[in-house]
Amino acid sequence: MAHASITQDKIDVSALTDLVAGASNGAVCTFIGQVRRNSRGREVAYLEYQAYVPMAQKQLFRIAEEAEQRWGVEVAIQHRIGRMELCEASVVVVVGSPHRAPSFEACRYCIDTLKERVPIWKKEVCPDGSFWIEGEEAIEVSDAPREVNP
Amino acid sequence: MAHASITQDKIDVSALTDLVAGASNGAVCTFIGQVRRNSRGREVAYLEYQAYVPMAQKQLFRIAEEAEQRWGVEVAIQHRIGRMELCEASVVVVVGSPHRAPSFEACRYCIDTLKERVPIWKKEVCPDGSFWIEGEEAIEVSDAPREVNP
Amino acid sequence: MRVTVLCWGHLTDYFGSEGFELELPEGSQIQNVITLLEQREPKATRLTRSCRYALDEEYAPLDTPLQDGCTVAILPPMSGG
Amino acid sequence: MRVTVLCWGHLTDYFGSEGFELELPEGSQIQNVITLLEQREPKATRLTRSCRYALDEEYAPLDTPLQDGCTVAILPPMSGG
Repeated sequence: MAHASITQDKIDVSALTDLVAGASNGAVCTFIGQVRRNSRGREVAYLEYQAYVPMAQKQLFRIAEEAEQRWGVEVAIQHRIGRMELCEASVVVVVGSPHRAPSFEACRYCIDTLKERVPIWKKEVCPDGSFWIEGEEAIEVSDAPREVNP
Repeated sequence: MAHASITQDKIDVSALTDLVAGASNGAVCTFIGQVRRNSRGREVAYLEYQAYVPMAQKQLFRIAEEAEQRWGVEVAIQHRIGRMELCEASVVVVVGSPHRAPSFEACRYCIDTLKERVPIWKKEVCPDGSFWIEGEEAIEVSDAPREVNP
Repeated sequence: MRVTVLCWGHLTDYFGSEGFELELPEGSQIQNVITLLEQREPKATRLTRSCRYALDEEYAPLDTPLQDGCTVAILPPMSGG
Repeated sequence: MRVTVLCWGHLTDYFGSEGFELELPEGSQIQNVITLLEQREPKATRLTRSCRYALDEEYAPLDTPLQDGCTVAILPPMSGG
């Protein structure tokens, strides 16, 4: 049974690992995505992640289940939203399996697919402005007043 | 500067991660090899790892450095020796890099190469006997008296 | 019928991040929501160029028919991970 | 010359795990150590079939010449990880 969740809190890598690192598994592959100081040539102060939470939960869980079935592994994924400082983890994928090759492949599949398919967006807050990151594009956050009800 | 060591103690994954997860890296890929309950159809009680320690240290360090240079990543590897119980980690490889693809590739390289080239051996202690694991072979440990000085 | 519209990323600069309701004629599709939003905010040019859409939390194409009370989500290119 | 010999894995069942010293004629190579061990313990048939060798902590082929005081390590197929 796959584990997948969206959280506001710091991700506890060790607790996530415990979910998939039982004695039937000899291999555990973990991917941590964390806040990097530099992005597209700019210095980053911090990040803010937002999500379409209920849909993101569903999509994360499906990705974890697909990986479990395709590779016969155990998967736990957690994605954090809200504000994150440098070096804090935004996402952690942990895959346990009897042998090592499937743990690497399934872990890579989960993070690659998550980026394509899970409705989560990040805003990079930099000293000289803030930017929505949308795929390959960075769109400067508008200072114009927002119409909440157009 | 790569980090690589042989230890008798429990491996602290979090401490090892801190060595390579600075704010210049957005991706951290970790591989944990841990003691599995089943091996070659047998139940395992515990494992004992032995190493040619000084040579193993050198080889581990070279592998970590090779990976750092080839992929432009930061690598920390620790291999434990002595007796290990089920679910305890025998080896941990952690790779930090700006982007995710090199972290996966370098991590996989390190664990694959370690298995080929680092002089470490494991003995599987099972309820019905003990076995030296040598590559693909398992050789039952002899009960014959040993001649220490042949 | 009434439809709830949600959006994220740079679209919240135009349409807010709280979501809002639209009144639409029976038989409307996701495409009609997009057309309406483009009329209200002509600068929101990426709505059809680069977004995907969801109906009630599942991906759906532009010609998906809508029901009263449903939720349409407009999803810019994602950047999770 | 005197040479220290170390071995691991199933070889310790034959030769112990402590290491030991051998007296060899000048000009000996790693191969001469192996031949000597095979004579002393004919059951140790994997010595040349599947082992690798190290001289002073570096991999070395069978025809590597030895020096007085060096250490020869006989390395069965490894199983780290």
